[in-house]
Amino acid sequence: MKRRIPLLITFVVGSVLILSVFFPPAESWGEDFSIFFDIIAVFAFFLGGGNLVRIHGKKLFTRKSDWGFSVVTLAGFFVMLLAGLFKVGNPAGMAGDVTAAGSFFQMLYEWIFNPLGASMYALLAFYVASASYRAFRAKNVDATILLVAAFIILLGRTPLGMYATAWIPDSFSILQIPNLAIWIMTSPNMAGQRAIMIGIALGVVSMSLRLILGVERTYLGVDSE
Amino acid sequence: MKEILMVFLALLLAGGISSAGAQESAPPPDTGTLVVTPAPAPPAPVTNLNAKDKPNDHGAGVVVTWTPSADDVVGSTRVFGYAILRAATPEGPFLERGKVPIGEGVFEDQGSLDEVSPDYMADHVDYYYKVRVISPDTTVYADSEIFGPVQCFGQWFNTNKLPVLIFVLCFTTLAIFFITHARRGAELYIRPLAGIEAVDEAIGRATEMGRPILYVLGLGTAAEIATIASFTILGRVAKKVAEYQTGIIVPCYDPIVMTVAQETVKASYLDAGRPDAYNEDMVYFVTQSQFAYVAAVNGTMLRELPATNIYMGKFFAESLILAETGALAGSIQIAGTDEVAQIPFFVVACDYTLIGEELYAASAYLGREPVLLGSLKAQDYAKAAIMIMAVIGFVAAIVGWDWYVNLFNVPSN
Amino acid sequence: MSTARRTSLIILAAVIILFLVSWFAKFSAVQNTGAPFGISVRDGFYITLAAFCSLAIFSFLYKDNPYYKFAEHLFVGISAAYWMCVGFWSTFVGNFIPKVSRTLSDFFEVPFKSFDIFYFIPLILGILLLLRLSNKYGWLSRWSLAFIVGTTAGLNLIRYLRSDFISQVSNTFVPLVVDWEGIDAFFSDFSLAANGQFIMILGNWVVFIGVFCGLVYFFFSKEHKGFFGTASRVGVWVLMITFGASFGYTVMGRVSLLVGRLTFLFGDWLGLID
Amino acid sequence: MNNLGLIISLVLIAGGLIWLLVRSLSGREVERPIIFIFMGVAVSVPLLFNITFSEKATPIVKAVFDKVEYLPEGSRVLISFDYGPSMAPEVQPMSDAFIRHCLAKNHKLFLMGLWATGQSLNADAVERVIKREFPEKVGGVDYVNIGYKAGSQGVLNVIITDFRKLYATDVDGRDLDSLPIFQDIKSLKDMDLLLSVGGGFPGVKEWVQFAGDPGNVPTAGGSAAVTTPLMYPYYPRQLVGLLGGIKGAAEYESELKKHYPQFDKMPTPGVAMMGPQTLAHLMVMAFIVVGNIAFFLGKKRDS
Repeated sequence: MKRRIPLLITFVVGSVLILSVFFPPAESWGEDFSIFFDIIAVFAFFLGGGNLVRIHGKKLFTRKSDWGFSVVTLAGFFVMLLAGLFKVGNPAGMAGDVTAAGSFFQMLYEWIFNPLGASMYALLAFYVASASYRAFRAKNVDATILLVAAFIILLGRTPLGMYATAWIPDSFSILQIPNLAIWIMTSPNMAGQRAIMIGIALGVVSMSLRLILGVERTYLGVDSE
Repeated sequence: MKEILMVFLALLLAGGISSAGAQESAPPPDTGTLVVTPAPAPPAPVTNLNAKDKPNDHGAGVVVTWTPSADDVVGSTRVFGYAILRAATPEGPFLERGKVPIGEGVFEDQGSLDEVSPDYMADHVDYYYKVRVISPDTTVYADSEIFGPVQCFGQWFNTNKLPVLIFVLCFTTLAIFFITHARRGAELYIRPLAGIEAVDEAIGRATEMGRPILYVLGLGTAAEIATIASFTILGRVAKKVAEYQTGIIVPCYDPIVMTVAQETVKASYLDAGRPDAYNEDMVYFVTQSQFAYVAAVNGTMLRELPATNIYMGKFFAESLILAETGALAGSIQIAGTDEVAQIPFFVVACDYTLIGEELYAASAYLGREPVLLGSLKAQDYAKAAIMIMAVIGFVAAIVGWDWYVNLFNVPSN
Repeated sequence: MSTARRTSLIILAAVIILFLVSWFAKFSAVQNTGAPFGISVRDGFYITLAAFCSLAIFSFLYKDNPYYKFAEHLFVGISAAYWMCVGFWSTFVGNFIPKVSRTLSDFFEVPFKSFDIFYFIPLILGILLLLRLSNKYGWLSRWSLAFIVGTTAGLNLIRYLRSDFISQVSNTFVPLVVDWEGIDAFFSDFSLAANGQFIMILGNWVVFIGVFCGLVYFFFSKEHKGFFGTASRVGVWVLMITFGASFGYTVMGRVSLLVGRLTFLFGDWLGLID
Repeated sequence: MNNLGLIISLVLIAGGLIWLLVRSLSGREVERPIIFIFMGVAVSVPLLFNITFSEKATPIVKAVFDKVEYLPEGSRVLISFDYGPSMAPEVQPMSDAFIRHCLAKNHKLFLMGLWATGQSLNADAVERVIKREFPEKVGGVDYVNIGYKAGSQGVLNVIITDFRKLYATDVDGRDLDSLPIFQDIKSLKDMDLLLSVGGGFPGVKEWVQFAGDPGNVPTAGGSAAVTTPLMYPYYPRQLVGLLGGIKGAAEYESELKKHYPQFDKMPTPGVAMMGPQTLAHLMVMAFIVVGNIAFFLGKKRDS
C-alpha cells in the first residue's frame, strides 16, 4: 500500500495529462493542475520556513560557531514576514497589494533585497573574467576549439576586431572578424544548440515515460521497501 | 502497430492534398491605373465569404475566410484593412469582432465559453457574418454579402495534434519493447559517461580528505524533469556516501524539492544499512530567491570546503558564480543541466559536465538496471529516426515536398 | 585581546563611522535640494544602506569575511520571508480562497468567484505534505509527491516533444543550395564574401552536419568507434564551438550588470557621475 | 580631466598587464583577486572619467553612413520611429544620430512612426535634437514630423502611393499642401532613402517588405540586438545597411564624429555605453592570452 498507491497516482495523473492535450474539452486541465501545484507549494512554504527557523534556532541555542549570524537571519526573516503578512504601512491597508509601493515590505525589498541581489548578479562580470583566464587554455584540441571560438566572438564585439581585419578585400569578407563572429553565431553555434535541444527533448520524454511507468522511483524513497 | 502505420499514411496523404490546393499566386500589381480620383469611390468588396466552426477546439470559435478585395494590391491606396462583423440575425445589428490588415483573408472569431463573460459565444446557435473593406477614409467602405447561418461547437479530438500523438505512441511502444527486452536479460551496451564515472572517484576522494560532498539540486521546482533526474542521481550519491561514511550537504532552493530530497537521502541511508548515520540537517531549506540562495551556498563552499561539489538540475545565471567559487575552494566539480544557455559556463568552469541529455541518461546509467538502460536504447532509436527524417527533410527542401515539411509544423493549439 | 580581534574591532568601528558620515552627508545633500526633512533622513539612510549592502557583497571577491556573512544571512532571512508572503497573498489568498469559501474571501477582502470542489484536491494534498512532520503518518506525504511528479511528467512530456523536438527537427530542413544558377555561375562568381552564395550554402551545410554529428555524440548505446567515432568527434567540436561562442557572446550582458551597479554606487550614492 | 584620466588609467592597465605578462613568462599563475581588480578598474574607469573609444564602423553600418553621406544635398530622407519607451535606451541613439547626420548634410527630413507607444518620441526628438542643435532649420521647410498613424504595414501600403490619403496635416495641424517641404512629394517613392529605427513589429522588416521592395526605394535602419540576427538575410540586397544594437549605434556615432567636427560636443550615449564594455572585453582577451602564455611556458619547463 505504501508503495503501490504513490506509483498508481503518478501513473494516472501523468497519463491523464498527456491524453488531455489531444481532447479539446480537457485542454485546460494542464493549466488547472499547474495552479494546484502552486497551491500545494504554499503548504510547502510552512515546511521550508519551519526548516529555516529550526536550523538557525538550533545554531542559536546550541551556541554553535557563528550563531550570531543566525540571529541576523531570524531577525530578517521575522521582520519581513510580519511586514508582509500584516501589510505594515501599506497605503491601501489590508486590501492593498502586498508589494504596493510605500509599504514597509516594499521598502525592505527595494533597499535591501534588491541591492543585495543586483550585487550578487553583478559579481558575474568578475567571474566571467576569472573563468576565462583559468579555463580558456589550449590544453587539447577540444579546449583549443572552445578558446578560438570564444576569442573570435569577443574580438567581434570590440572595435579591435574591425581595425585588425578591415584590410581584407570584400570578396573575402567572411574572414573579417565581425562577419566571422556573426557567421559563427548563426551557423555552427546554431547547429550545436539544436543538437543539444533535440537531445534534451528526447531525454525529457524518455524520463517522463520512466516516471509514469513507475520504472524510475528513487524520488519516492521506495527503493528500500 | 499496423493501425499506427495506417494513420501515418493517411496523414501523409492528407498533407499532400492540402498543400497542393493551397498557394494561389497573388494578382500582379497594376501600377499603371493609379490616378488620383477626385471623389473616393468605395473599394471593391470581398468575395467568396465563408464562415465555419473553428476545428479542433472546445467550442466558441468560428473561422471566417474570404478572398481579398480586388483593390487590395500592392501600391493601391483604396484598401486599408478589413473589419469582421457578426450578428445573431441576418438583419443585424452587426457588431465588429475584429480587424485584420491588408492582404489577409482569414479571421478567427474567438468568443468565450464563460456564460457571464461579455464575450460569451453560445455553441449551436446561428450567427451571421459580413466583412467590411475599410479605406483610409473612414466614411468610405464596402460591405460584403452576408454569410450565414453558421454555428460553432466543440470537438472531441484535436486532429492538429495527431503527429504529436503518433510520436508519443511510437516512442512509448519503442521504450516498452526495449524495457521488456532488457527484463528478459538481454545485454545492453552503454557508453561510459565521464561525468558519472567521476562521481565514484570524487566520493572516494572526499572520504580520504575527510571532507563532505556538496550536492546542489539547482533552482528548479519539483515540476522540472531536470530536478527529478537530479533526485535519482542524489539517491545513488547519497547511498555511496552512506557506505563510505562521508558527509553530504544538500542546501535546497524550493521547499518541495527539500521534502523530496530528504525522503531520497533518508531512503538511501536506509538502503546502505546505515539509518543511524542519517541526520535531518543534511538536507535543508535556504531560501526561494535566486541570488540569496547563491550567496548562502557560496558561503557554505568557502566555510565547509567540500571535497566535491555536484550541481545537477536547473541552473540559471548563478551557474558561473557557483562554479567559480567552488573552483576557488579547490573542490572537484561535476555539473549537469538541461538549461542550454548555462551549459557553456559549466563546461568552462567545472571538471566534468553532463551535457543536456546526458543528465537524464545519468540516472539510468548509475542504476545499471536493465529496465532503465532499455529506455536509453529507445532514445537512441528515436535519434536515429530523427536523423533519417532530417536527411529526407533535406531532400524535401530541395525537391519542394512541402507536405513533408508541413508534417512538422504543429499548430499551437 | 589578540591583535586580530583588535584589528577587526577597529575595522568595524570604521565601517560604522563611514556609514554614519555617508548617511548625514546624504540627507543634508538631499535636504539642500529642497526635499522635505523627514523623508530625506529616511532616504539618506536607505541609500546608504543599499550602498553598504552592495559593498558587503563585493567584499566576497577578496575573501569570505564577516561583512559578507552578515549581508548573506540578512539576505537569506529577508528573501525567504519575501517569497512566503508573496506566495501566501497571491496564490493562497488570490487563487485558492476565492474558489472555496465566501466567508474567508470576505475576511481577506478578495472577490469570491465560484465554489469549485476540485480545489480541495490541492488542499488535501497540501495537508498530506505537512504530515511529513509526523512519524506515524509521514508516508502519506508521498501521495502528494507522486501527484507532483505525475503532473510534471505528463506536462513536460508533451511540451518538450512539441516545442523543442518537433520544431527543432523541422528547422533543420534547410536547402543544401541557395540561389543555384548552375555550376558555371557558381565557379565564375565564387567568392568568400560574407553574404555570397558560397558562404550561405556553407552555413546550411554546417547546420545540417553539425546537428547530425551532435546527435551522434549523444548516442548512448553504441560504441563510439569507426564512423560513429569520427562523427561523434566532429559533434564534440561543434559543441565546443557552441560553448565558446555562447560564452563570449554573454560577456557583454554580464558587464552591463556591473555597469548598472557601479552607476548606482558612483552616481546615486557618491554623486561622482550624473 | 578626461584625457588625464584616460592616460592614467590606460597606463595603469597596460603596465599591470605587462607586469602580469612578465610574471607569466616565468610560468607563474595569476591570483584571482588580481584579475578581479583589473576587471573592476576596466569597468569603473570609463564610467568615472567618461572614457570612450572610437569605433570603426563595420561594413554593414558603414553602408548606412555612406548612403546618407553621398546622397546629394537636399535629398529627402524619411526616418520612422518604430519603437516604444522601453526600447529607447538601445535604439534612440540611432535615430538621434540619423537626424543629426541628415540635417548636417542639409537633407530634407521627414519623421513618422508606426508604434502607438512611441508617439511622443518623434516630438521629443524634434525638441531635443533638432530645435536645440539646429536652430537655423525651419519646421515645414527643412524638416517635418507627420507623426503616428495606426495600421502597421497598412499605413505603408497606402503612403507608398499617396501620403495625403492618410496624412492631411503634420503633427502641428498644418496642412501638408501648405508646407514647402511637401511641395512635390506625393508618396514614399519620392523619398531618396527610408530609415526605420525599431525593435519589433512593425519594424525594419516591414519597411523592406511593404515599402522599400515594392517602391524600389533604398531602405536602411537600425534594430535592437535581439532581433538583429533575423535581419541579416536582407542585407545587402534589400537592405542598404543596418545598425545592430548599442554597438551599431556607437559605430555610427563614431563615424559621424569623425566626419563632422561640429559634432565634437554632441552626446554619444552609444559610444559612452561601449566604453566599459570595450575595456572589459579587451581585458578578458588579455587574460586569455596571458593565461595561455603562462600555461605553455609552465608546460615547457615541466618537460
